[in-house]
Amino acid sequence: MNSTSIITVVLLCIGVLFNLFGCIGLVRLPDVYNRLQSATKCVTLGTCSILLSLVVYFGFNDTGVKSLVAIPLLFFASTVGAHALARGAYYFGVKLGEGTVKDDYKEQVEIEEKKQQLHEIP
Amino acid sequence: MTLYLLCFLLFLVGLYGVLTRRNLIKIVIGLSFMEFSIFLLLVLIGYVKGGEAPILQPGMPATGFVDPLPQAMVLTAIVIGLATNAMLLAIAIRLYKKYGTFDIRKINQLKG
Amino acid sequence: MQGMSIIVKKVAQLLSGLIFMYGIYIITHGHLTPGGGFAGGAILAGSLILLVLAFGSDVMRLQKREAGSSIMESAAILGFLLLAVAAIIAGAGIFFYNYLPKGQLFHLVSAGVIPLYNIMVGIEVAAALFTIFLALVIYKEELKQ
Amino acid sequence: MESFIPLFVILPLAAAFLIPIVGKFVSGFQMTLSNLVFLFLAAAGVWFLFDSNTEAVSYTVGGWEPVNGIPIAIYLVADGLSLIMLAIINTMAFLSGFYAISYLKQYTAPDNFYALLCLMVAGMNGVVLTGDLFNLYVFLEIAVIASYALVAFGTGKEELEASFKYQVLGGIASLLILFGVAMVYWKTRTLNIADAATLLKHSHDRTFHLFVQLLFITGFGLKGALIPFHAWLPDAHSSAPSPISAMLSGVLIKAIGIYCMIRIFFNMFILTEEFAVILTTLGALSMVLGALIAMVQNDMKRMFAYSSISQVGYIITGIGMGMIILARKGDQGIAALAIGGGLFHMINHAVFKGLLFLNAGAVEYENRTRNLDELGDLSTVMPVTYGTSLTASLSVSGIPPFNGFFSKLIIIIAAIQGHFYLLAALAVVVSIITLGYFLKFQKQAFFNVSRFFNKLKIKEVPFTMCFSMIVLAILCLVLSLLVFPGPRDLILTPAVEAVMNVKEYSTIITGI
Amino acid sequence: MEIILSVILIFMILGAIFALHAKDLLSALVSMGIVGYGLVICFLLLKAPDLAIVQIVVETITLIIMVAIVLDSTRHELKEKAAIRHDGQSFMNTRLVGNIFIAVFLGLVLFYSFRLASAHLTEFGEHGLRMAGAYMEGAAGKTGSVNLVTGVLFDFRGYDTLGEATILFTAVVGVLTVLRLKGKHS
Amino acid sequence: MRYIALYIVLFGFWLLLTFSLATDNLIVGAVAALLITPYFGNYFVKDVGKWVQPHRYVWLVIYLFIFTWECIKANFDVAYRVLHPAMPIKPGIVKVKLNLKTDMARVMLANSITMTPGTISVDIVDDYIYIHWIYVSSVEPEIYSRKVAGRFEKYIKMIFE
Amino acid sequence: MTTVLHILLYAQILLCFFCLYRVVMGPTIPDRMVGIDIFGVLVVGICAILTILTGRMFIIDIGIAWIILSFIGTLTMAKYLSKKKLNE
Amino acid sequence: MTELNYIILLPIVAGIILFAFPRGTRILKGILALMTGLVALVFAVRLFGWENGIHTADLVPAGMAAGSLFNRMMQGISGFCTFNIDPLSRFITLCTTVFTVLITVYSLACMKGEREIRHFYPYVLLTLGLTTGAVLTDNLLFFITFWGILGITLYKLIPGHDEASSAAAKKTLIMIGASDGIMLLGIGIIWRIYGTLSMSALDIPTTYPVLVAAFLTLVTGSFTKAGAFPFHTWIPDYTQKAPAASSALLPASLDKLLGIYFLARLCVDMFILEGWLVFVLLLIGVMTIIFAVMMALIQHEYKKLLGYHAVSQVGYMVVGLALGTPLGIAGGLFHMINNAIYKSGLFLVAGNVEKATGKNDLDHLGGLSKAMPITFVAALIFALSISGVPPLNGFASKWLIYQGIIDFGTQPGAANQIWYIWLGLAVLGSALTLASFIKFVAGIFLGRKSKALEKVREVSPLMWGPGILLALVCLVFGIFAASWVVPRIIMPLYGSFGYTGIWQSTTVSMLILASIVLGVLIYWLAGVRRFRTDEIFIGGETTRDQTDFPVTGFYKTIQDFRFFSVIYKQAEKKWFDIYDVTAKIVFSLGNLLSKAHTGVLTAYAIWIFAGLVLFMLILFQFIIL
Ligand code: NA
Ligand code: NA
Repeated sequence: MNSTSIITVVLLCIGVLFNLFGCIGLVRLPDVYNRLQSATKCVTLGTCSILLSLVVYFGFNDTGVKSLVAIPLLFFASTVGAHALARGAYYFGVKLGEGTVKDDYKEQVEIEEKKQQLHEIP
Repeated sequence: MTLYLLCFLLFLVGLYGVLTRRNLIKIVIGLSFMEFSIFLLLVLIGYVKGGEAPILQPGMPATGFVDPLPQAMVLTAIVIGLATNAMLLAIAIRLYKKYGTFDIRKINQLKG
Repeated sequence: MQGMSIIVKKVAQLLSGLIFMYGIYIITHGHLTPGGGFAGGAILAGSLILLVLAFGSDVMRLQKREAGSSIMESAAILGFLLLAVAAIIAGAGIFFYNYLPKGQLFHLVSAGVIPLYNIMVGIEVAAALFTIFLALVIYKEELKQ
Repeated sequence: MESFIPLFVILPLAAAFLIPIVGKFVSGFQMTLSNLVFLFLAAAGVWFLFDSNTEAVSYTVGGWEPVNGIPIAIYLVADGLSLIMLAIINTMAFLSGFYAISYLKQYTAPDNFYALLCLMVAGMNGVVLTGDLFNLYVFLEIAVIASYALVAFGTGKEELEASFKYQVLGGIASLLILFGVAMVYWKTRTLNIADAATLLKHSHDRTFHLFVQLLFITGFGLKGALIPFHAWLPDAHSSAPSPISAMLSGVLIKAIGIYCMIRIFFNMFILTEEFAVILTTLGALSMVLGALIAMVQNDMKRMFAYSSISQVGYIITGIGMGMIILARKGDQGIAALAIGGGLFHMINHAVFKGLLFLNAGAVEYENRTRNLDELGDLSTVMPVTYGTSLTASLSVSGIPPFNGFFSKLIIIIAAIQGHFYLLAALAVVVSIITLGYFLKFQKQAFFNVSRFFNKLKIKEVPFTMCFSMIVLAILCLVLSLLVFPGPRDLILTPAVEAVMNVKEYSTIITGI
Repeated sequence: MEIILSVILIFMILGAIFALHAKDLLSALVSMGIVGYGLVICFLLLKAPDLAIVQIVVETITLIIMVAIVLDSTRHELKEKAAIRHDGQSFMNTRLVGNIFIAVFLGLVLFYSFRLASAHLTEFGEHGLRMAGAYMEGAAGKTGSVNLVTGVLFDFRGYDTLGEATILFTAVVGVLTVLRLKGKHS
Repeated sequence: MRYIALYIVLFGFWLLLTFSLATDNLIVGAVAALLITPYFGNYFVKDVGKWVQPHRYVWLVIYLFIFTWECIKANFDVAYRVLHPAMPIKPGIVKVKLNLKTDMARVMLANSITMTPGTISVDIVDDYIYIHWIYVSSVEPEIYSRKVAGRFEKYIKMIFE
Repeated sequence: MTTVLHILLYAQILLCFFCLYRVVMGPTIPDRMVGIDIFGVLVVGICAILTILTGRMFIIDIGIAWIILSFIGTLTMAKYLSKKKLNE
Repeated sequence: MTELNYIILLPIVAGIILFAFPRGTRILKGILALMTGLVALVFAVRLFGWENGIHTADLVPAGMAAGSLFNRMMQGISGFCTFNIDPLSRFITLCTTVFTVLITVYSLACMKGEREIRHFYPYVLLTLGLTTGAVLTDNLLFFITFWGILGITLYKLIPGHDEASSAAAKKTLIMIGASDGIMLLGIGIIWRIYGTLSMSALDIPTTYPVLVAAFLTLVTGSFTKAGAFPFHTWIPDYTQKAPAASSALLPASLDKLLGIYFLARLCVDMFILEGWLVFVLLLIGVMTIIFAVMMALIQHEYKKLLGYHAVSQVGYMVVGLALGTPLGIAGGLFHMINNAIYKSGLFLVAGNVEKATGKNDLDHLGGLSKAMPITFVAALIFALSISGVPPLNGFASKWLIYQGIIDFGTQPGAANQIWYIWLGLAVLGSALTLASFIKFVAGIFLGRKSKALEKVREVSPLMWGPGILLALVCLVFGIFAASWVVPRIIMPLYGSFGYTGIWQSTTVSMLILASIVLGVLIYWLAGVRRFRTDEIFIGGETTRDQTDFPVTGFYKTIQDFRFFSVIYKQAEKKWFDIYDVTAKIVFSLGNLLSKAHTGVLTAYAIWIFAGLVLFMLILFQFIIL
């Protein structure tokens, strides 16, 4: 066990742990938006951590670089995915869960849908 | 043996879907599961304990791989499955447009 | 088909080219790493599909594109067949004979005809999947009219 | 000959790939190219069939020689059986393709039609040529996927419904076949049919054999529409455009159903009696039930489709009887007679059922209906269609001097010789029922006074359609000659030998 | 190895059962995606990276197409259903009980037969190479391809691959054929 | 201009992926990038002129550190909420006015927000960004605007505008 | 080290069951989509761990492919979710 | 071999060539056909000079390269190409050609105005060639081939332009084709057991079930062709709808000749019948006689009536041949030729009447004797002949048969012991025949003439010529039966027999007389009641005009007899028609199966796996249990 291995394992453990948190959130939280909150953040970060461990483990060779490349890709993919899902869910009609304190988006969506209906008539 | 049996169980689940579901799309899904199980069966057959993925790497001994032939077969079969699915779905969507439903009990003009 | 939100559009702008490049990487390295024509081709199609999803069908003037991609597909698979037939004509007189020099292992240009096959298959798969996707989209747009 | 074999696949494939490219710019390209290709291949197929110097040959794709006596390449094998299939497939393809030149005027997108037809032919040629299990599966899929699309070519409600059912049931069949291939690979670790045969010979794993054989029989039985695996066929074959129905009923179910069964059960597995009995039972069941259901049909193409089930039953019965006799180590001569009868009927069925579907297409082309109750009195206005359809009807019903009579005769005689009296009686009974419904068809379509249509507008169909029908009608007569020793020895006997002589098949491939 | 594979297989089977019983199609599709991805993990663990990558792309593309079709087609129905909180009360429709019974019976027999048939075949992980042995023996030298699967796919069995590509081509022509708005001139 | 930028990006990406300077590899990469540049150039980001200004990269590095820190915080935040038996959440969607002008910057901000504690950007409409917040600590727009978006806005402005 | 990696790998695989749970239990369709999206990301992690475990570098390629396709898949699902009408 | 070529091949080849002639050359085709027929006739006469024996045709053309495909094929065919020239085949061949020529002549005139049967002459020629081929060949396979093709010509000789006639055509070909198929079974069995298909070489005992089965299948073919119970039902339909020329050519003459020829071959040459088989055959024979004539009694349409008689008469032949004694065989064969003569004559007469009046229902006819005297005379002769009135030929042959039955009764055996039943029924049949022919003649030629028939004139000589010729033959054969016809023509067929003693017997004379008296009595008894009710439905005709005439009430009276009424009602429902019964069964089975195809995909998928699992259960049974 040299230091590289140790760092690798630590990063891996952190990654898996975050993933675990994310997954618990996925299961426990009450509505889709909250689940997105937990899942996107934790799992993305956990996976980034795992990928980082690869960089550490392999060093600056093709695998390491590829892992490095994968991190921003994953970042964009999951954030945009989360955004699109949240927006889609809202338009799909999933209401915010119980205990919601504020919903500014509602009026905007209503405007949007009215526009659609107007568009539809001609 | 357990693995093979589980794999076959997946086949049976797909079969169950094909035999009991009445929705076109679900039938397609059931067929896909049957496909999956056969792919998996082939790969299981070709697996060698302790074998490496059949890709050489510089400095690695060129032996001790798992069987590449089932993998080639499954690869082909996956693409075939994709093609079949695409056809099925194209027909399904047209059927939906014509009949307004995915229910196979309502799509039975042809009988007798 | 309409496009998606600005966030998706911008990220698609950034990523689609890279994804396409990744597809090419998978295709051309088919004989060195996993993947090859089929996987790579599907990724190519994925990058195109991403564009269509993000920007909507109007952007790409789909009717024409669809025809173009299907021609592309035919040409690619014809190329594949010709590569195989070329073995009869140019090579040892045997269908599917690997008649080009094998080159050095682990090098990008090696394995004789295999990379060429991979490229042809890659183009074919990309065009095929994209065509199937577009066909469904266009079909619905035509229906709407 | 040897170097010619791959062309049977290459040419139609190339045509299929070219059509979407060039067809967009050159009108009429699709018909010209594909028909030329079919004509060339048909001529080649028939030439090889008649060339008495031809021996069974194999072609090694990729040129990979066996390693330690294990064949590793994909082999293309052209023995007597394959050659017969090639001749039928390509001849029917040409005639259907030529017929379609006029017929397709009612449809849009002829490019797609011909491309798919070429693909289907390429697939079938591939299936009958290959000596490799997995390759067989692949080419089989080409053929069936093309046929799925062609069934739906009209894109009407019924076409789509039929195509969907066809696809799902066909998909099940493909899966079962793939499953079977996987099992064989599991056991033998090879995909080469000949190689697998030598390995399976030494295995006494009875349950394995039964299971795999059942998988194959269900899979190929589905493709070949044996009862109870038949339900897709009436829908699919009646909904397809008529030239395609002719291809499906005439060729496809044989190339990917019966041919594959023969190839696999005779040349790969050890024949067991119990299994042969099951196959024969299936054949007899199809024969009887198919005919009974055909009797009550009012849609003529549906009637023909059920009739196909029944006729396939004949073929399978003949072959199954041969199998039983071989498995019992009975008289080789009788087995040869039974198998020969089955194969002969297979050839004949391609011709007359193809012709019947083309007739139905001609009738539908002019009358816009397939319902027998709405048709009538066409014998005077459509003489060519009438004459050819009568020929085909009589032929399928086993009336001399047409070819169907002789093949049924051989099957019946073989059944009696092999002490299968019940089968012989069933064959006769079904033949009578067949006559019944085909004469019903004749009566309803060509004689009854039609109350629905003004027959002044109805005229004979265009030349290309007539041409194909006439050629097939002539073939109905000419193929009777196959019953006589000269032509029989040249064409049928090599096929029967190819089926029965298991060792020779592996010799062709492994060279041992 | 066996254990974790079994676990994934159970995962897949559960997903599959749910996919078949899901109330709405989209859920069924998503579950199908889950099962497909489970298959990818199996491929990865079984040392079949080529398959893994192809399965990912194919699964995703299939999912995309299916979602495009299903959501577009059944959107109205979906929206109504989304409002009702479905708690899986009775996916056993009484009409289906007969079919289900038959299916289960058939399944049992098939399962038993498969067990019997595979009883004397090689166990998981054992392998007697025959055809593949020849492929692997100095295969890289023979084909020049480091990836043996690609070597098999494009060289030893290039003919298969031609067929495979042709099938995709056929499917495309088929889809374009089927999706013509007008099949017949009026 | 953007074509060249795209070409460079693609080629760089290729080199990263293959991580080899062999001649054949370079040639293939160059050719591949050349082939796809014309096609994807249409869809590539527009104002690539900014890419050559080095100060942006400095800000980028700084931003990255801050961002990473926020990310980690976000994770612990989520972990806390998830693991807490009572699940202390108070979700809602808030509307925040954007000070950023270019689309690219707005998108980057949105993405950053998504990855930071307790927030997901749901949509950008006109000059407003809608954010789902797992714990709406305040209903005052001023406060939550700062809380949610303010952390990154200036860095992103420096980098992308 | 190998043992740890194996444990982590198995742990990561077991995490997939959470996603399965979400996919099965729903209750809404977007919930299920979230489940599969997260599942995709988890598998990238699996790929990465396997890369280390087996020392076969190409497995990370699969991971990248997965990121890309999971992204496209999620976008598709989301897009069709948010559409108002049949043929927009 | 020239004769054989000319008799068999020439008509076939000429027929095929005539197919190519364009429309509108009907007369030309007719003349060519007639010439061909005449040539064949000449050669048929020449064939008489041949010696008995098996002739093998060598089809391999001279100068053909050995080993070529065609050569090998021809050699193969030659192996089957054997011809059995014996008195019977020579005689039948001659009769065939004669009838064909006569009917060709007739049709030249008759077919003119009718809606033409396309390719009538080509089919007539084909029929000729094929019939002679079937008669002359010794090989069962060749025989069955010719026999089968004849079904097609039969089918094509009905116009089929309306529902009923196309239905009749269909029924005909189905029944003929069915019999053809059934015969294949017998041929197969013979081949399996004896290894030969040469009819002359066979001498098969009917002791084993398989052999009996072979016999029964072959006899089925013969019965169907000739029209014996229960396979006769196509004949009335056919004769009702076909033109008179077609009816006269096929069901009346050529098919009878061929069918009975084959029956003779079967019963006499190929098989040795067991006692019980004889019994069965006799039973079938008398049933045919009685059933058919009973049906004939109630017919309106004279062509259909003739059709039933054509069936009824077959019963006598079957009885004769079943007896198996030389006397019986001779009687049967003699009756065969006589029947062909008068029955085709009757159809020609019917054709004349139809041609002249355009009507085919007895109810609409009457009183034509003045207008069509020649036809009337011919009809009278034929009618008397068929009813067995001396001194006509029908009498002569029936007499022989009665003699045969009595003779048969002298031998031991179950069937023999009840000879009087056979005899009685045969006589009763004869009486009923007479009764119905009184109706026929009276209905057409006697009685009051309706106004619609005022303009009816005698038909052209070409049309009545053949009839008169046949009538003359009837007379000649009747008058010179004992002195010339039987010894010179019939006896050579199957050897001479001693009928002296019995021949002169008063018993037979009394029986003949009794049958005549009985017949007149039946007619009178039924006729005087002049019973009329509203219309009945037979054969699709529902309209009748209101002429009041004894004939019209006649069958109604019969029908109303309590016992008969039940049977007739069932007959109207076609319960005795094997064709309809079978069709009903087949259709109900088919409908049942068809309903199972519900169009639901799931069901289909379940079938597949149910099939698979069923086979698994069957195959794995030993392991599971
Ligand atoms: Na040959
Ligand atoms: Na004899």
